[in-house]
Amino acid sequence: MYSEKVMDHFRNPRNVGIISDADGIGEVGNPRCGDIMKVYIKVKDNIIEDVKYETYGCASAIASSSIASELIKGKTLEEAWKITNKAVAEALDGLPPIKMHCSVLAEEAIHKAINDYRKSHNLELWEERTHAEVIKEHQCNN
Amino acid sequence: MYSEKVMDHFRNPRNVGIISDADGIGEVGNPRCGDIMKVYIKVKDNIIEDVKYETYGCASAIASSSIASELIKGKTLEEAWKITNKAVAEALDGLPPIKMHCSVLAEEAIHKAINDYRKSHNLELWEERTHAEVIKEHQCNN
Amino acid sequence: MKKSIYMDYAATTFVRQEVLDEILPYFKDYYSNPSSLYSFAEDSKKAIKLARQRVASVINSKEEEIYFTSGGSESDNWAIKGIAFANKDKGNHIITSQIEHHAVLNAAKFLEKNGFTVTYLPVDSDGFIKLEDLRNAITDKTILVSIMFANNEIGTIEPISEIGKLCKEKGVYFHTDAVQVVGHLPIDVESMNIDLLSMSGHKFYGPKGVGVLYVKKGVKIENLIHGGAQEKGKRASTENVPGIVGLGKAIEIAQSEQNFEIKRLTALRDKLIDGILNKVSNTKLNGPTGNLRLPNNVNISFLGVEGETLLFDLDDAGVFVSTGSACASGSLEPSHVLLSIGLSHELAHGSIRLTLGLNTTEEDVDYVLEILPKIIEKRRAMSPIWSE
Amino acid sequence: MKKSIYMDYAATTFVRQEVLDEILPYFKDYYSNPSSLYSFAEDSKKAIKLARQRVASVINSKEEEIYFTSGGSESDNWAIKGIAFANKDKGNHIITSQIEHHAVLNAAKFLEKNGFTVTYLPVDSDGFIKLEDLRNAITDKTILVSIMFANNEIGTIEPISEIGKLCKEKGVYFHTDAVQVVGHLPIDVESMNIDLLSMSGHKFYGPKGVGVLYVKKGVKIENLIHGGAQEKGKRASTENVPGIVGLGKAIEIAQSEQNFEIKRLTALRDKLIDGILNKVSNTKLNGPTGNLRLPNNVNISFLGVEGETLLFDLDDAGVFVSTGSACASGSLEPSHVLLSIGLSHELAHGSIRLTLGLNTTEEDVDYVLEILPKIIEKRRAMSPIWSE
Ligand SMILES: Cc1ncc(COP(=O)(O)O)c(C=O)c1O
Ligand SMILES: Cc1ncc(COP(=O)(O)O)c(C=O)c1O
Ligand code: FES
Ligand code: FES
Repeated sequence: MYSEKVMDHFRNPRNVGIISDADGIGEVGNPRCGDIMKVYIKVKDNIIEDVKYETYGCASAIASSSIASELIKGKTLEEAWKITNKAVAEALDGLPPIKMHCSVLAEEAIHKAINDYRKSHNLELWEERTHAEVIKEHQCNN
Repeated sequence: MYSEKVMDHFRNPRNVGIISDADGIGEVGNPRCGDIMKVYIKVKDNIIEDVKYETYGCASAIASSSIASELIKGKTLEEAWKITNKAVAEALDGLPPIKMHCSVLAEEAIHKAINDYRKSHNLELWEERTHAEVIKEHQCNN
Repeated sequence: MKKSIYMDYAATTFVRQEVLDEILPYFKDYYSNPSSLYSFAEDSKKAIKLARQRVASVINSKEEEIYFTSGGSESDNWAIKGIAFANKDKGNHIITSQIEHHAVLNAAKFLEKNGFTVTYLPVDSDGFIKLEDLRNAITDKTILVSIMFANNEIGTIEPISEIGKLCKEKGVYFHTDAVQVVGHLPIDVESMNIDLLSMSGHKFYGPKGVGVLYVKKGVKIENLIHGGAQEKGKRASTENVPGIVGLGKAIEIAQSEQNFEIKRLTALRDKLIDGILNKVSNTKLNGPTGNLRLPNNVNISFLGVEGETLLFDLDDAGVFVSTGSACASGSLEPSHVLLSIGLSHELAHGSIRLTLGLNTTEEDVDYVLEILPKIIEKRRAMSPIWSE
Repeated sequence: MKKSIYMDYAATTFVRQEVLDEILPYFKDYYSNPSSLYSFAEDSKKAIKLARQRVASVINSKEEEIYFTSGGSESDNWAIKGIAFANKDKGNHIITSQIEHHAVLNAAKFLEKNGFTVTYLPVDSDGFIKLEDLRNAITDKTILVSIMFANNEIGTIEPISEIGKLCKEKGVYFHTDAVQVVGHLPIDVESMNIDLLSMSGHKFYGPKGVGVLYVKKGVKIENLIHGGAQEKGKRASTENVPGIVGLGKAIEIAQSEQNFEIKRLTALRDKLIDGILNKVSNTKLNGPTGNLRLPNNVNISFLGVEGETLLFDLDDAGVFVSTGSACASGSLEPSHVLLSIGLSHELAHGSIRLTLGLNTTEEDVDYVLEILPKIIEKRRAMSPIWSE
């Protein structure tokens, strides 16, 4: 069901943890929905020096946060902002259609963390996308 | 589906044929319904000396006429009259429920033949039963 | 040794060895529920996907237009009731023919009891519907036309492409019961404009209890079996993995030998038909001759003899056939198909169907041609409605 | 060697060897259509009769009250829609529960779109319906009560005898989905006053794609699959002979080992439950304890961890389980069953179901008890909603 890449990042998520003196924190999701992502960034000279996260959610949510952390580490805030959920999914060699929204969570968490940083530095906030993905219902129940 | 007895009488029907100088002839059934039985009897001293028949119909119709011919041969007319479709079916070790009406045909054909004899001898006609069996519909169609 | 010649391939077929070989591991080894998420379920998931691809490629549909069911009857019921319930806001009129399989006819009758009206098109003496009749029957209330691809009793192949074209023109869904055709003749749902098509695995050397309904993308259909999310939520129930695998393998093999079998069986069929008609008097071939008849179907009526009698006499001689009239019947009503093509009740009662298949040889045909005339003679001799 | 421990017996089971042995000849040797009249069809006819007898004897019904279907979902759909359509002159109200399988729930929703009203009874925190609720819900328009025998997710065994008695008193048909129960616990349709009962072969070591609907004699029910005269005209389609044979054999064997397996599995179940609850903090057992829980069902929620995560971590460790929440789900909505027993969304998202069966050993349980706490610890450590 999942690509090898997803399973690899799920099994060994990179950059897990928290940054106690983070410059920006972004939290998205809702325990009601079974997913929460909390991203911590450390910014120096407009560059994301360090990133950590905690994720509660399904395998692809964990993999999405893991790969996203790798994608933004070392990037400028502008570069990091441009990483879309599609880029996250592609970096994972794809996600099942019903799981695309997990990658959206990652994009949103990063955006929130960056704007959190910008806010505390009195910078103008960038405009966040609204949760674009339609989450399809799917049930099985044996 | 059919008992051995049915198949035996179907394979080797006894007393098949016609009696050209029959004393009584009974014909029942309808080609529309896929069955016709024509019974010929030769009567001497109130006893059925000989019986022959022609039958068009399913295997159990043929078996019913065959066994019925054996049952009535040598019997008095009164005895022969009392042979019910049930007796015919029993003598065949049973018929499938949907095929019971074949045994009814046999009973009716005999009754008709006997009354035909009685009529031509100006004897009072005996009261025939009405076709008592309900014929169930049943289809398969592969 | 007693003969054992199966000539009832239209009723069901054996499962061929290659199919059985492919099925077997799915009972005990790859037994997982394909909806499960763990790695162990990958095998059964892939197996179903492969089967779906195989079916799609044979009828030229998309993979995701193939839905597995429990057989031809379920597929027919689903198509007819599913279209009816999902489109009742558009109209409540359905058109079918008088010679459909009972799965179609009785589904239609059920709908008649529930607010729908149904037109049953007549057929000509060879079993063909007339396009003009169909055209005239379509109203603005018509939501579905269901005409079988080929008839199971008399082998008539209906003008499917023309029907498809007409239905497309009129904007009406077209379902065809292709249970007797899949695996045996080429089908192209795309070029034939078929919206829904039923098939059944056990008619082409696959297992019993598994079938397919092809549903063209975009067609609005209600479920027949509601429940879990299997088959994209359109047909619930834990997938019958061995059955589905078997159907997929069977259709693939059938396709690969189709051209060869069409020629071989057509020759045997015509030899059997000609032989019987020549050797036995007062007979009638039911259904058309030539290319518009299923390659494996022979259906002949014999005056003065009842079909079941012939069936059992042939059985005694080691040949297994069915009656053209409704089988296992209390037999007051003969086959609706034979009556629809205008046969008298007598002739309809006196018909048998011989359907050929993979194991049928020329020797088998010769043997039937040798014994059948004797059987007819014996039974006619004792028939009150026969005199020569 | 990598472990491979199947703990998803409630999803499906393997086909046991004795069952497979009995099935095999019906694919290629005794392949006839059981409706055929010739002698060659005797074998398949008898095989079906034997299977019917076996099923009837296990649930204490009459042989002619057993109808073979394509699985649990079809049986549920048939029972619910069949009773509704056949009895709509009497009333249009149906009662079921909130924790039914989707085959029941979605069949009921279909009826709601077609003129029927449905009451979905709530359940208590262990998943039991209340008899008083049922009694109060029955009106003079009620034609059917459908309450599952035992729940597939949390193992709750409903008070079937009491429900049966109440329905009998009120003159309302009672259907029960016994898919998780047949073969595993004693059932007596007579003494329990059950009018209709669904089962599915692949839940008790029989094949997939075959099930049964028991319909008490005299119950008025419309077909779901119309067509030929199979199953006394009540369920059309060429019989799935191998499937039916397999179901019959499987139920017979299951019956013979039932008492033994109930004891064995209950002990393993309780060891697993107690072990997890003791070794892991902040957990919750879903469903009741003791005799009113299915002997093979374990369902536990873990705070701060999502179920799918656990499923895949266990998969990596060679253990196959399912999530208590809807599987393969986009997971915005967790299991309707877990929500119905009052779980918070968080807890509902964090549940897994482990179901035991024939091959489950004490070592397997020990292994799970060894690895599961580590997995939970690892995932909680990275969870933003967990802090110890
Ligand atoms: C309680 C219950 N009912 C119905 C079903 C449906 O059975 P099937 O998948 O065989 O159609 C299942 C299992 O899937 C079940 O657990
Ligand atoms: C034309 C046709 N339609 C439908 C069916 C029903 O298929 P099944 O018996 O597999 O349900 C059959 C055969 O039985 C058939 O010949
Ligand atoms: S976290 Fe919602 S499905 Fe992945
Ligand atoms: S003659 Fe009518 S069924 Fe036997």
